Amino acid sequence: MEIGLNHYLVLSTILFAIGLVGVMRRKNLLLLFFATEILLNSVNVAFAAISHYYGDLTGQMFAFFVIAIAASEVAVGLGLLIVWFKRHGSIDLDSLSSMKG
Amino acid sequence: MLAPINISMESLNVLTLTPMLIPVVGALLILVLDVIKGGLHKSLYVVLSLLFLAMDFFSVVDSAGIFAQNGTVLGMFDVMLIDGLAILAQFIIVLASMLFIPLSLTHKRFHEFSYPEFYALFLFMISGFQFMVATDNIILIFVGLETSSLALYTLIAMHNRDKSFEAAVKYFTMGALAAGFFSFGAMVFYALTGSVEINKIALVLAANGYADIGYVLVGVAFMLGAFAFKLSLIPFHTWAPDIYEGSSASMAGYMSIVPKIAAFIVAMRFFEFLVHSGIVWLEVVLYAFVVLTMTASNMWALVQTDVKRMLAYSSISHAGFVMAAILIGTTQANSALFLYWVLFTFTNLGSFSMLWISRQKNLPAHQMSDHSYDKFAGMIKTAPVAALIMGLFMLSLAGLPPFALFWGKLYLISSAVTSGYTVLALIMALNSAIAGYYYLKLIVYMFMKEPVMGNDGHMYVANATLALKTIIGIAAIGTIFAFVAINPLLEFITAFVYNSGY
Amino acid sequence: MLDHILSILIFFPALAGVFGFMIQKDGMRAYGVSVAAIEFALSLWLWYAFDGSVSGMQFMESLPLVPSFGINYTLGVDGISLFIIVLAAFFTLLGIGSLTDTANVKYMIITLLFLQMTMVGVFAALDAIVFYVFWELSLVPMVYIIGAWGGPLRIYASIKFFLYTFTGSLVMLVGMLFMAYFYYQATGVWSFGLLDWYRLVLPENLQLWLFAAFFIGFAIKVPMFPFHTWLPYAHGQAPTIGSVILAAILLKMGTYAFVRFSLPLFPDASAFFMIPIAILAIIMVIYTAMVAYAQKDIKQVIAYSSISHMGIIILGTFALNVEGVTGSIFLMLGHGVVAGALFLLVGVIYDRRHTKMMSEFGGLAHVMPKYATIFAIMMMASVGMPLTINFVGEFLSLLGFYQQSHILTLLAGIGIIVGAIYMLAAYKKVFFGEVTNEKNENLPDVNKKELFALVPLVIVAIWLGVYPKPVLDPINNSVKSIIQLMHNKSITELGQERIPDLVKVKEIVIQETTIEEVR
Amino acid sequence: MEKYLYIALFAPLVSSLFSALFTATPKKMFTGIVASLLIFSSLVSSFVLLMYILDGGEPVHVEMMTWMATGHLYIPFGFIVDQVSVTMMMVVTLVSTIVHIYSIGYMDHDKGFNRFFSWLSAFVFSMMVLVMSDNYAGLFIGWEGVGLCSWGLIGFWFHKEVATWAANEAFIMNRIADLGMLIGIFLVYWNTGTLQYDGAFAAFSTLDTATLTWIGIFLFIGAMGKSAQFPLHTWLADAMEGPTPVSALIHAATMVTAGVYLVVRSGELYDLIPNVGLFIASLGAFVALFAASMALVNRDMKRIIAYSTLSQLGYMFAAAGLGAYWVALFHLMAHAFFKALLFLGAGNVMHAMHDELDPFKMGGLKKVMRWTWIMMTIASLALAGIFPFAGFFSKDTILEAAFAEHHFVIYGVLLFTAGLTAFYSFRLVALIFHGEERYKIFGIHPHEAYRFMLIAMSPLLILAMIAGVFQVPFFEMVEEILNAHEYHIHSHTTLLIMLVGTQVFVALAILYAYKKYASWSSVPDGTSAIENSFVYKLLYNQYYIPYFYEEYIVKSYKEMSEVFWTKVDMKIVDATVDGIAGIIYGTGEKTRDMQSGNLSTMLKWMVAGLVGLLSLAVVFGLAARYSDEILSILSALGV
Repeated sequence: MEIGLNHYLVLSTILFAIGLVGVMRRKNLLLLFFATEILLNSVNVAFAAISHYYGDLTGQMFAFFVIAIAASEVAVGLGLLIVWFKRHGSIDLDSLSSMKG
Repeated sequence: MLAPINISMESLNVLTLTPMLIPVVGALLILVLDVIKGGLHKSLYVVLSLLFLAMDFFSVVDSAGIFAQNGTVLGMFDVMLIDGLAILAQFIIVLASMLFIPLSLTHKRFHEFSYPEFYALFLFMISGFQFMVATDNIILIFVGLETSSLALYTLIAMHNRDKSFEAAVKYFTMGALAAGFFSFGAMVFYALTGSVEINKIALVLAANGYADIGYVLVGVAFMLGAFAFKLSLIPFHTWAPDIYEGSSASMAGYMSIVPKIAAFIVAMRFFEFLVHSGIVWLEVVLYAFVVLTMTASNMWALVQTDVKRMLAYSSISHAGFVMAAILIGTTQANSALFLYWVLFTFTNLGSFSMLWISRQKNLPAHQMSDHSYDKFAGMIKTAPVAALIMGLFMLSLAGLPPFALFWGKLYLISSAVTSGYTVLALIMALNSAIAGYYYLKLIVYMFMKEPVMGNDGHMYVANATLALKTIIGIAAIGTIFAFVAINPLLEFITAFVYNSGY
Repeated sequence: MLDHILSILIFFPALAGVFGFMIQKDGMRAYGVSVAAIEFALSLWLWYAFDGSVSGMQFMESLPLVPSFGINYTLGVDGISLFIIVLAAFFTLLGIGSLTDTANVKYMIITLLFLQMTMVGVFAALDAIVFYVFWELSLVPMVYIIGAWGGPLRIYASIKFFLYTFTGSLVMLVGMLFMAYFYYQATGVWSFGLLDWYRLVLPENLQLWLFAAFFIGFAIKVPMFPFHTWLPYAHGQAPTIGSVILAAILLKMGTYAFVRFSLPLFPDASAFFMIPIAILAIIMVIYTAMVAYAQKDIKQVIAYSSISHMGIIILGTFALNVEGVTGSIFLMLGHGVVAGALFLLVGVIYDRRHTKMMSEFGGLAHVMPKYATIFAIMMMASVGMPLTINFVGEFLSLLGFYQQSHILTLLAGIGIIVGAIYMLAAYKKVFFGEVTNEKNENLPDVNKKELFALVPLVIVAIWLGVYPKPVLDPINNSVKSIIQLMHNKSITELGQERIPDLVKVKEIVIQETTIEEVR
Repeated sequence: MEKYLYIALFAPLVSSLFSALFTATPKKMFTGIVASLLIFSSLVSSFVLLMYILDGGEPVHVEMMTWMATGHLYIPFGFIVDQVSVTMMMVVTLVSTIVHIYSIGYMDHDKGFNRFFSWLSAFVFSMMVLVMSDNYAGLFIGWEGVGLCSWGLIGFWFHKEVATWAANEAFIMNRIADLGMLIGIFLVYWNTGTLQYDGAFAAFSTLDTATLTWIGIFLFIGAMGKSAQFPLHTWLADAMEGPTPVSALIHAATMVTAGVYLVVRSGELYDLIPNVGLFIASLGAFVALFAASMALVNRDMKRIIAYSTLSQLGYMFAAAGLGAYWVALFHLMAHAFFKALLFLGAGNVMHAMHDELDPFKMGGLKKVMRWTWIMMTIASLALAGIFPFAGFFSKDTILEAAFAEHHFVIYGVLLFTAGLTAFYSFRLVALIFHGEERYKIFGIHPHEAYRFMLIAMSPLLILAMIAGVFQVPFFEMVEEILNAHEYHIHSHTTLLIMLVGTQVFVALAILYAYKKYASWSSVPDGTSAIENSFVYKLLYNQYYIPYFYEEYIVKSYKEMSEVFWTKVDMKIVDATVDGIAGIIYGTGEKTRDMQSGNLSTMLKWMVAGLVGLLSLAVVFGLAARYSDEILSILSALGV
């Protein structure tokens, strides 16, 4: 059968949902970051598909920017994560709850 | 085989980029300097950043002049959009940054300030904000947003205490999630309209008369989520208190002002046409956001024991207060937003700087946190001038006339009244009353309680230097004599907002 | 100089207060007294220069503040505000002069000077926002006085005082913004100028809503039942000087605002709400008088008694005729003098015994005859003995309201009975009988400093009771113009019926108050 | 003439202020003397004015200055001396002069000597204002002024609990009446537009009866308070705690008669509303009997006299109510003389008996106090209305008036009361001056009062004897303004029978009193049968009215105040306010742990928020898409 735009969109939505679930469920910082990556990439899929559907490059441009940003995010994120691990020897989310109320 | 594209330089209109580029150049220069000769004193970097920010400021003034003559200017493939909002926002951003950067000239050593990277990142962040406000292209907004945010995360982390790292991580993670929301929302609109430029999106949607409203709303929902995070609207606010507590007082103060105004501009650009296109849903949701944010955060601020955390919640509620302007969406409301934010800048700058100069390296026994209330007990006896100034800022935040923030509240509430949001106006008024309590609480501690044993009042100015005192002085004067400035300010703002069609 | 006398009256004390920071502690008292004396002299000059036969505003000043939003710094006095300003200056002088030894007296005096600025400002302002600014600002020094020099519960009391009034006045602010907006709709320009607003004739339902909005702000300040509970705490905890100023001047802001805003702006609403408000006022009069009778603390007695008297003032104000309104304004002055004096008197024994419990005293008339005499005079003034200042006010207020409702006036009149009951009972407890408590056996009688404050008050209380004319006439003229204005503005037949038409005083209606229809 | 008016009016004020200068200092004899002289000068000028008026001179009317003027209201300090007020002035100044002089002796040993004279003269001043004012407001000034002074004088010995209590009671009870008075004044103003007597009276005739009735009632309520008419009478008996001269001046001669004066003054009003007049008369008659009955058994010398005063006031009101204003006024005058005499005599006795008041503990005093005995006997005869003393002329005229007006019930009551009056008066005289010297048991050595006190009293003695001769000239004087007419019983025989009958009846009562008490030997100890009889108890406890007031009004007022304060004000009104604040704060406390500080919770909140928005969006989207269907469904449902 012919794979149309909607399939891509549905796929990206599913991916996004997965990402959301991961964000909520994950207790490990690293995996949490993966989940956020999934979020962004799900959007990328959709952008690519839509831009092909409309036949203009904007969507792909956006996708590229998203990729770049995701990369830099990872850079910053991992940096923070490492420092935290150095200081506490754990990357468990529950270890960072010194501030509340 | 693509045909060669040739673009005339004029159509590019590169000059529109100058305000954003100046800080970037400055940042690079600082980095280069450090490479050439390391270990220079922080004052050099501070002055350099000030210098570049000043240039930035003047270039904004210049573009303001251009705008005043021949209206909105487009540039760089019509990606850049220099209209009144952009200029006003840039004014606030640059001005606030200029006022905040000297706060790093503290008496005590905080080692983040000794890194040139700090200042570089600071300048990058500013350019990011400027990009954010100076375009209606979602891509560029996204890029600017992330640039600034990533820089901000790092700056927070550089404060280099456990709490600041925790804060950075929290902020970062939630920021990432928000970025996901933003991009997905953008995707939806792109799918609906095939464009990523807000005004085009508006046109297309209007053209097909919001045919598939359901999808529009989905997109709006995601966008709203992203902005709500940036503007710390409940329930997306949860990062704010922790981040404020974790980061240094100066950084916290900065965060309470600059990122939010940027986000407000984008929100204004984005929601204005939706609000005016009469989508009931959006009105309801925004109304809920405004009321919920104002009220709930006020209630939480009541029960705080740490002044900084209290101020965090208070600035959340201020954000909700100002969000009302977006909801109302008249010219008066939008002007009120800017007026409010300018005055809020001065007041909040002052109060956070006061916390900043009273920052000790290590806590005495009776004090459970950096700026717990009891730290300020009996301040009037030990450090009267400081107490008076702090009290002044508190009164201003509470909206007591004739201090700065009163006029902002006045104009904003008036705009609500003018456009028929009576109940909203009343809720806003009553919230100011609730807020009065926790601002007064600090005053009570400062003026009506006895000082703790062995408190010679030095600790209130432990961190003070001439620079900090100057900043506080400026803030105080701005707060007291605001009423002189209101009229010109109002006329200026109204003109700009009106001419850019909001 | 006379052109700007009001600005001078407002800002001279504030300026002096700022300079006060530079003065050494021991010199502060003298400084404060001299500043207050100058201020008082200026206010007397104002009175002297004031033309009592004119009903309009005098010594008007105007300065654009936020012209694009219609906010101007406009000042002016008429017969209604003039005397309260004088009274404010008078009491600040007496208060500072009779200030007993307090902890860091320097801050106290500076605070008092700032308080004076706000008080004068409120009564001189003719622009809603300027009025609001001073109105709110007056909270701050008072809160500081209560909270820093007050009794054990001082912080609770001061916070309650602040939040309560603050909340009310914010609602009032919304009302003001509405008013300005309607003016904008009607004329196309923003304005918060009171005299501009006077020209506005609002449709009835709007009047009702706006009246309610303003009412909340004013009623809490007065304070009217059931918004009165902050007052006993504030008085009970405040230091003597605080209570004196609070009772003598600050409470008058509310009643003054009723006359200045509610009546002329919303004549029909005033007529509409007359009966409900009168009932509230009667509850204030009788209920609080009974509560006062149950008090154990002499200061609380007087605190509740002020609420009771404010009830009569409200009643007179909403008589909506010349007799009543004039009477209520005069009673503002009267109650100011008398309640102020009574609080000073309580302060006298408090300084000596550091208790205000009536059970601690008894038979003081034996040991402190002078004190007992002055107290008796003031008490009799407070229960409205003829030839004392209060009687004139109460008589006129009740007389005025009698035209509107017989039975309600009869009920309100019960006030003169219950008022006598709690006052005489308290006096009996404190002054009569044998000296039971040996701590009281050799209390010193009133000293010079206290007499400095008390004797002038006694003189005023009797002088204005015997010969109120010099004060009554200017008030009367201004009130006439306000009533006429209300009558001309009223659009409902209820208003027409309840607000008398003083045709004969047409010629003194000032041109600010010419009527134009809103369309 | 005006300068006499001013002297008469202000001499007392001057004297009061003068004595007030020395209140803080120990006793100064000259304050008493100066005060007496000033009051005397006031008396002289009043006399001059009286003569002037008697010569048919025009009433003296002055307006000193404006008091209150606002709106249409105009109240001056205006004073008028006409036939009525000059009579009152004479009575007031005369009695007060005598009382002043008497007091020099009576207050001899009191450390509040100067203060006493200050208060006393202040009272005279207020009384003069009351009677001389030419408008109701001015009258009210005096009205309240005398109330104030009586407060100060009843509670003069403020170390005595009872005295201060009585003072407050008197003040408050008068306040209750004053409210009525005030309302009356308001009615007069809003209906006639003025408070001046002449203006108001002129306007009255144009008003409808209902209004006039209300005015009459409210003004009379005021009168009831001052003249201690039922049910506001209890304060008068308690007021006897004050020094005796005060009782003589205030609570016998002058202040209590202010009510009568008011009614007489407003005669033109009450002429228009005879019903109210009748009510007043009946009440007066009732009070006359009521008070007399209480006087029968009382064992407190001063209280007995007080009740007799009350009863005589009843007579006056009866007369005034029947429109016989001049009679009322005449009886007022005569009564002032002999009652003051009686009180001052009682004062002597008290001095002699070291403030013992129970006549049963006296007896046989006529040996040591001959002059006092004579004076009090004559005063009692006058009071009883025996020919040719003052009481006969005034009182019998009242009876005649009642008879002539065909109000026979009132007549009968008054007649019977006359008998009672005679009885209790002479019961007192007999117990005090005759019989065994019971006081010896208590080891008291009585002595006659100072000579000059007796001399001071002598004018009263003379007047009590001969005042009757003034009846005709007095009538001729006052008939000019009061619509006075002589009351002639048509047939001469009836009149004769009446007079003789009355005299005989009264004489019998006197004899009975003497027979019963002149030879009294023991001090009753509450055991005898009569003392335990119901009627005795009822009378002795003043019909339990004070008890009733105490139990059911004073107490309940106290309790209600307590409730209002502790329950309503604290528990309801204040608690609500604090409650609202508490709710806001509490909500903050409860919900603050939404901020758990745990990152994944925060993320969950964000997602939750998003989901919420999305679901809303879906709902709205569907609603928008299927709006037509929804509308049709709704219309089908009839919404």
